[in-house]
Amino acid sequence: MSKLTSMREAIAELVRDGDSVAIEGFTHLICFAAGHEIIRQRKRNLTLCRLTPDLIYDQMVAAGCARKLVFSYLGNPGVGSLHAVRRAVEKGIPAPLELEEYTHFGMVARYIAGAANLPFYPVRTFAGSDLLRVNPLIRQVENPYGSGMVFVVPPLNPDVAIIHVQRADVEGNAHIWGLVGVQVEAAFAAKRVIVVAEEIVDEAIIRSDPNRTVIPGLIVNAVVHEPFGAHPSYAQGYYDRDTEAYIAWDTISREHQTLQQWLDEWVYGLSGRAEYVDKLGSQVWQRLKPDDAWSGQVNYGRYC
Amino acid sequence: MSKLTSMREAIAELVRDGDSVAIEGFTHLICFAAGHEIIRQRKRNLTLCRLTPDLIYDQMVAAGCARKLVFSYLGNPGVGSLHAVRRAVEKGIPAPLELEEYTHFGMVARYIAGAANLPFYPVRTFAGSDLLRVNPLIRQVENPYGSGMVFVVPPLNPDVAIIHVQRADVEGNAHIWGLVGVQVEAAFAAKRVIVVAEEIVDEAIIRSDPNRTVIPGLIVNAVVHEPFGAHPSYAQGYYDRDTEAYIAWDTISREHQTLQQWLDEWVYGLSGRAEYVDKLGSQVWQRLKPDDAWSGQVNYGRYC
Amino acid sequence: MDGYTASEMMIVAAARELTHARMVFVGIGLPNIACNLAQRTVAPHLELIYESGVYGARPSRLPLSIGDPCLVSGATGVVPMSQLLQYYLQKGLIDVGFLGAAQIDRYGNLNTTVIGDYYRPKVRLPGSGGACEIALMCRRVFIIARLNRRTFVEKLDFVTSPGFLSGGEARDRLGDYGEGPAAVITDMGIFRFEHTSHEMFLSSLHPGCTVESVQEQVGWPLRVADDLDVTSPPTEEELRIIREELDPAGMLRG
Amino acid sequence: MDGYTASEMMIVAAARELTHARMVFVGIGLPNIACNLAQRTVAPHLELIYESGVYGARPSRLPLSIGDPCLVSGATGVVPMSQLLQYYLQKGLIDVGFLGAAQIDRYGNLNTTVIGDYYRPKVRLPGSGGACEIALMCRRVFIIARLNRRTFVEKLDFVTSPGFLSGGEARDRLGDYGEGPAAVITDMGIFRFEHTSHEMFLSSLHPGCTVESVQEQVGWPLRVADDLDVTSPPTEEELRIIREELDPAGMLRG
Repeated sequence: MSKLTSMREAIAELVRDGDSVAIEGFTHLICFAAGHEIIRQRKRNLTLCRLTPDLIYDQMVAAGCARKLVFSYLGNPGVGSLHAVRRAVEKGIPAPLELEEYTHFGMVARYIAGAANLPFYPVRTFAGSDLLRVNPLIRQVENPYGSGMVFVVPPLNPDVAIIHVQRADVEGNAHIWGLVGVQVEAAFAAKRVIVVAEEIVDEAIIRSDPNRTVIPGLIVNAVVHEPFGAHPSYAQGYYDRDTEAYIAWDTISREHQTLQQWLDEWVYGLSGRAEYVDKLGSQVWQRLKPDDAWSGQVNYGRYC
Repeated sequence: MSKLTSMREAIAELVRDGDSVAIEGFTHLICFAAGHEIIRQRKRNLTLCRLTPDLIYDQMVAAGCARKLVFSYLGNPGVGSLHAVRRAVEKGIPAPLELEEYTHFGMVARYIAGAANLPFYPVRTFAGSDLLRVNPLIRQVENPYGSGMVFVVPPLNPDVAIIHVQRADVEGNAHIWGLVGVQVEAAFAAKRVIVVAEEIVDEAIIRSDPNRTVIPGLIVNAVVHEPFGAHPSYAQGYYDRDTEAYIAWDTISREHQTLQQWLDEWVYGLSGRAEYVDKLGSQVWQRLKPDDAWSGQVNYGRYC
Repeated sequence: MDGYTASEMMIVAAARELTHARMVFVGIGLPNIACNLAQRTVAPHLELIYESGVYGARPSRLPLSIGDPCLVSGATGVVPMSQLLQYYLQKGLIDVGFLGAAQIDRYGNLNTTVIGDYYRPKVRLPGSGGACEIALMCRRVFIIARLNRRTFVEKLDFVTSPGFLSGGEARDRLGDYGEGPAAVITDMGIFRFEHTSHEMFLSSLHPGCTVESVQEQVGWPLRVADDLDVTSPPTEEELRIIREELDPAGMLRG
Repeated sequence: MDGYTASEMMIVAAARELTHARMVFVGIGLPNIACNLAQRTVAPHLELIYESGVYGARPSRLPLSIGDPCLVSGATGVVPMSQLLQYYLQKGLIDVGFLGAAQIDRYGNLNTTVIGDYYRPKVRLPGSGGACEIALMCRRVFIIARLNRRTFVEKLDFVTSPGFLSGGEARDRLGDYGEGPAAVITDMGIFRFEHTSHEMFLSSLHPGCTVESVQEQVGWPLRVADDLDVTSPPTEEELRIIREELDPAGMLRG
């Protein structure tokens, strides 16, 4: 049963004003194409969940899509601040932004609880941190096997998770390699899942290596084919992280005005990712293309 | 730093009388070679942990190695009872056997807690079951986010875990494909880890597909090269499960006497797995050999 | 065609219960064949999920255990048990589970642990395995068992897997779990559970069986539906699929 | 050879702290180079583990983030963050972690969250990321920071990552965690923590620096070791490895 659709339709149908949305991926496979489509469709009052909001949430906050962030690290990795997020938090531009803040482990634990249908998840982090003072959702339970308390976090169940993958079949069964981050937990925790793939492959490719299948089609609502959909983040084996774009963002985003101009040019002014890819130009893709490094094969055996 | 050693030395050095031992693997990759060596070295008073004790613990119980089982399913899968375990439990032959019993999920949760250094792990199973009555280690904690209690189990940290894998390098970095069961959790939960591999490969093979590495050498104490070491269990892509042996065990094990004769012939009477493989004969291995079914490759990319 | 075995009738009756089901936790043996039959008849989109960690299996032979390597090769996916039990089963993604038992009571509670006293057992049975969590967490549970008085008992020696416990709202009080047993499929008829008392009643008799012959095999005074059905016998097509496609060697339909 | 930069001195000082260390949680930048230098000098068996889920990396270029694809290709293993945080870090497998901070106090507590009031921040900083759990769960923690009064403050605006809290046994009372900060490596000297009070003291001055010049950059009356060392300057070999092998483009040693 094919779930293949366009990014425009997937976002229009599955992301609603007021939703909580998780576009996950730790450095790797961050679906900028979906974030841009959400901006284009002017979705509003979203609660954006991600360990590292990265550039994509900086852009969505600047575009006025978000009312809240649930996160653990607010930075432009390796470069510096997320200026749009800071403007919203420090100055209320373009609108105030509520923050709900954890550590990486706290966020991962929230997704695990959400994926596993547990009322809470125990972690040994947080002790001694002022996070306990500012986040009343971090609580404690008593250890029934000894003395002492254990910190717990509640489940995080986003309305929508958007998971970028290297390849998927039309039902949404997906292979990921390289960093997997919390993609699996975010997908199982979410009420609706959009899989965005660099390549749509025949199910025979998925079935040739079932241990590589990290997202099962049975939790997927829509499948979108969007090559280069993760730029300026990356897809292992397909293209490199565009460090220059991450550095350039620091300048672009320092002023609300220049940032809006960038959104006009690169988001509102384009119909979708295909135009973005064209506009970026082939020399950028040449620069980002890695050489080959093949995994080798394993033998599953045919048992008759 | 090579940790390559013989099965004899690995068991002699790392398994001690009175230890808790987990030879894990769900149907797949059960290390019979290690169990037989433990019998040969007449280890005593072991607490044997496994979801499904399978034939290997039936043999170890009959040989007098065990004082206790920690488990969730006591059967000869697809065939019937584990007669030696039943004799020990029902009649104290050759010695009484203590049982500590969970469900599959309860056991998996115990390993997770052990691997994660958590004082307990929450699960939503057990409700309404008499297991609560007979296992005082299954407890409850209050849900701090709402009403109601949640069941928890304590960590399981075996002294030794024995993990059979398809291939490993000499440091113990190991690839598994096919069913992974609780191999990863058992390994991280254990104080000492023995990796037993069908093939020892160059570390370049491991590094060619890092997402396939499920056991890291950094938790491994010894690496043993033991082809066919999982028979009559199986190794995906290498040999089939020997269903005939599982069926034959039902007859062999019905009487303590015939079982002891089998141990004399197939365990005590052999120096190790190599002799076992020879004695079984090439026609058995021909019968169990699958045809090829290759996984295909993925491209990790070389980034310069 | 009136030549069919009691096992074939059970397989067919179980398969028909799966109309429109989407995800089913499969055991080996009759449930496995029933699910495969349902895929080819009433539930073309049925996904088979195995406790061992496999989903979307395309077995090239009849699997002999839920850990059979033939389930893995060519499957859609394989996951660690920690994921399967937490993210699939406990998450509530599984519509249907199948269970068997050594003892069943009138509320669909199941014993697979012990006959006699737990600490001095007459017969030590396998224990729960995954049965307790399947009984709690699958949306609906089907119990498959051959009818006889040793199995269908007044009182269990041990509750391994909860059905409706003491009946009425007892199961609801456990918390937010699946609906519990939907039916008991036997070689003589199909049992269901009353809506409020949750007591088992005979809902449908297989052809050739009588209420009296069924009652003889049940250890409590059996309730019988006012509108007691007779199960439709297997169709030619159902039998053809079983005999030619699913169990050509006749290992399970005998 | 007396031509070396303050960054090179910091890298060399950090690397030397890793003598015999086995598993280290690596950040990007100076800690990454320090670890790579240690592998080639004082800790040949050092394993580098990245929060992103990579271990045993063999990067073909200088990684620009802990999620750089060059860390994955050719690595020993890649695992989901859930495993890395639980089975490696929380399990206690990691010997050493490196942390930086916007504010550090005399007990090695770190602030990376906010300058000013949390709810009306003057500067909103990145927050914890994995720093809080690294501070708690690595056996030992090394803090790397350039010395100045904005960073080395009397009182933090926010405790993101606990060091020794209020000193004395305050950290022990948290429970069974790592030992806490072992040293603070700066561009002017190395600080360590007293055994009982756990207050930071100046342990070693880098060549050319004075106690007075250090005190000027620290926002509290600094304790100084009775046997204050002078840090050995980088050796020719250390500088050669940094300049020729680890950072030939000079991105980090400037």
